[in-house]
Amino acid sequence: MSIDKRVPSLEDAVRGIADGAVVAISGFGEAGNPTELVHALIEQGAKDLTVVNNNAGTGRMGLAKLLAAGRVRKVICSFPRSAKSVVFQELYKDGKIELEVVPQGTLAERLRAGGAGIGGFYTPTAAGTPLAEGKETRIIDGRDHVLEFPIRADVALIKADKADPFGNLTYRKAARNFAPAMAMAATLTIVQAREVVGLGDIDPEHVVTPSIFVDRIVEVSQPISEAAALLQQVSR
Amino acid sequence: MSIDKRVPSLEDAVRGIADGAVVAISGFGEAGNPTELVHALIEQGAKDLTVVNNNAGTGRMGLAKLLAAGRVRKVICSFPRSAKSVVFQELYKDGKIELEVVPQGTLAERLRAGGAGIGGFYTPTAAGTPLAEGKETRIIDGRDHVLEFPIRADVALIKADKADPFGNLTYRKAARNFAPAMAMAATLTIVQAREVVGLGDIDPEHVVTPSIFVDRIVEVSQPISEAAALLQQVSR
Amino acid sequence: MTAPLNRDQMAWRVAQDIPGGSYVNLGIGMPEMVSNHLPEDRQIIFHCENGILGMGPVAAMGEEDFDLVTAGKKPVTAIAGAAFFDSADSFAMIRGGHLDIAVLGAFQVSAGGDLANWSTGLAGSTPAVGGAMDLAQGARAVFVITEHTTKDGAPKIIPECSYPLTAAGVVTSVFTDLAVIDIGKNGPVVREMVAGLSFDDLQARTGATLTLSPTCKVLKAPALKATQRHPI
Amino acid sequence: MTAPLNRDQMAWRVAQDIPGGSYVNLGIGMPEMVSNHLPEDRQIIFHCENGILGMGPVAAMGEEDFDLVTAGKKPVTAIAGAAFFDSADSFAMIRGGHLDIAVLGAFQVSAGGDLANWSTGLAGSTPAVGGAMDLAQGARAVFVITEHTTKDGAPKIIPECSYPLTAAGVVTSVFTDLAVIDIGKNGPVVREMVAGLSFDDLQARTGATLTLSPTCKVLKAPALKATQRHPI
Repeated sequence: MSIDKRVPSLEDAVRGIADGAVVAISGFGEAGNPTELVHALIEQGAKDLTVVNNNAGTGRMGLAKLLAAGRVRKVICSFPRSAKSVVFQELYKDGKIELEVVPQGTLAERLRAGGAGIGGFYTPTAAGTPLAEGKETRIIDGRDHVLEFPIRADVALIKADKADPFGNLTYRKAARNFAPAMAMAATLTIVQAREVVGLGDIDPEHVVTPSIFVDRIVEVSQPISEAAALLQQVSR
Repeated sequence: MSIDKRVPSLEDAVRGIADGAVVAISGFGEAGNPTELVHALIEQGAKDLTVVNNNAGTGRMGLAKLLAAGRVRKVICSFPRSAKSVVFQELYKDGKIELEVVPQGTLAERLRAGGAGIGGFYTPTAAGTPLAEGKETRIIDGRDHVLEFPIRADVALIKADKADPFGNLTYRKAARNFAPAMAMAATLTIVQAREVVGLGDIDPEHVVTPSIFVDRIVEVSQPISEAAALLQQVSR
Repeated sequence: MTAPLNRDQMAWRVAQDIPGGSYVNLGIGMPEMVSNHLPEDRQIIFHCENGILGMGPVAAMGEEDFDLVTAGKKPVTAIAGAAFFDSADSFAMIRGGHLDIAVLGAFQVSAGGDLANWSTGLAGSTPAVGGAMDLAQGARAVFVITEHTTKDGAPKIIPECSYPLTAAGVVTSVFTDLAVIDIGKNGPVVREMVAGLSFDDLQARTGATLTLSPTCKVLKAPALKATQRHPI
Repeated sequence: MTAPLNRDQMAWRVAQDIPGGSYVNLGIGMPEMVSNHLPEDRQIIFHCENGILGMGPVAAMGEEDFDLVTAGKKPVTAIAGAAFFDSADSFAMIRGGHLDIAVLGAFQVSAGGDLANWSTGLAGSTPAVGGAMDLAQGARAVFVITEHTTKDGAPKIIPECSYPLTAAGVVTSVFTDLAVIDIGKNGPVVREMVAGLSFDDLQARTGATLTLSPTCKVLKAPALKATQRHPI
């Protein structure tokens, strides 16, 4: 029996995600969003979710659509405010969604810590600011540090460029962003890959996310580009 | 003026390393040792050094030779004991060298923390063992954790496979080991590369150590293989 | 007569203070304009916190690759010698003190170099910080580029920030439309002022107490027309 | 008559308990022999802490690549679908709970699953831990492979370890030349014993108080000859 983490459909990919799950979703703005997996999650129906993402959805697709469907109880992110984050901002102003704002580097590091078995870490980021309120602090080498705890996710939804059947992944350019840390931090890591290639077709030197962090792979060869869709709107 | 971190010789590469410096040296056993840079450091003459390495030198070359030359005050490592670590073990038994033993994962993580600006981190590794004696502990999620502090180095001596003039690096196979974390953790990162290639010849997706962590590059096209030398001894 | 710099001239002025060979992060907004005004003979490597080292010019219209965008989500390019990496590694660079300079915008800068640039603290606004705190805390030098006063004429360089802080005691220099001011141990020191402005005039538009550097020069910039921006 | 397993048979027995699809780290020494005895129908991915996932068989003589070595510094190969990474990432895998199983040697195992395998605590010996503490603490399951007693006949499964600990309460199962023993909530439970050995005989060679599983079976292994080892 050889290892093969491919599943035949998006429906199979998101099977079993529970109500109340913490779901980490890759992407930065519109680059690296696993839009098709998020849409499949909407179909699947899980609710009362906590979503971890750098942003809080833009436009009307992907995460914004998940928010609009009322499935998300809380968002943990660094930057929920942009001209295009209309869905989130409406929900937030109406008090219909919780928000935890985390500095972007602390967000990435907390996810990595969750994946790497670190119980907590001290960082100077946010020391002396409102985002450190209520947090334990400590002076190290004469500098104020804030104690931050790891983020672990029940599920990660990740967009990759190439995947092999074991689950080794590569990404494209700045679409890599939070995906590697989220893949590490989640109990169940689900990947949509633009191309599933054969074992050995990814040079072991070029693997970005090693297979040990990946559980399910579904090929989505022509993913929606949320950014291109937005550009069309702007150009119109 | 375009950026070019190449230096013409090993002598130039190690110029200015001060007595008393903390020197991180890449390599695991015999894979990834920057033997030529270490030999150049012996020539250069810096003494009273603290060396960070996974091991403590094997055979009579490289780090073992630096130890034998009496230049090292202290070694921070995870595994100084092997049949081939004869130089270190003699010095240690004679009380001529200090030793700080750190679990290998904690060593790697402390170096990464040093490079990533983390003030300290909690790990379950070593909790309840002699290596946690005297260290602060904390129970997180019901589990004992040890507080570990970062390691920063004044200098890192690194062996890479390819380098471009900016200092982007790739490695070969398991010779990568501690080099990326050490490159991050050092104020002055000095690289011996098997091949210096042109700008753009390393695909930006395949860069392992980005140029921001690298200060000096010297090409050593046919590095000594300490392991091959040892194998020849064994085969004899 | 006072001749304040326009936005491109301010960006140009910042660019002159970035040494060749530096690794630099440009914040979203006016800081991004700095890359358009670098002296030709200097190579600077631009870092973008979403995972790019060696960011090049903005992508030409029709040649966008939406996997290659700036922190402000604009399509961009990469130079030869670039590297891509993930967010954790990217912020390890920032937080580990590897960036030579971060150029950031500001709502307020205090006399002691505190920076407030992420929140006006107004009730009802959605809080959003992005990488601002990491950049402000992590870079070796923090250059602030900002108009000297708000649109209402209120000073932005003040004794203590009234807005929520981004980071305390981090600002190295402030580049405004009127002056270049270094944050010294004893507070802000005026290094350059535009022609036609007296020190007292400048002080009158500044909340914090200024010191005039004995080597203070005239702040000059060439005539520059506005940079074109990508529509997205 | 008691028929203890030889070392290869012990390794074979461990291999039978590793489910297909597992990610496994094999410690230096006897644990490394486990990879020679996997059932043909199971694919296991071996992790090596110096930065390899998908470690293959030991390199053939004359075909060594000394950039591709095991944690024990032996030249090895990589399978299709392998990945290389640095030490920090490698230990993130280990410490983050991503390894299904670590197979480790032991000096002592306590009734509560404490493991001592890195130091005899003798004065004058050079302390050296390598990745032992990380593996013992981080893997989801820790399989110990060890002779049931020391060469002097002293028990290795004992009420409390007298040697310095590697990690507390981590051992899942112990595979010896005489028995397979699971560490349960109430101490060691004998799951298999070699033929010709009574439970009382086994208890007599064990320091900790054993429980006999009601489903205890005979520990059997095929006749196996010794594995060849690379000379370096």
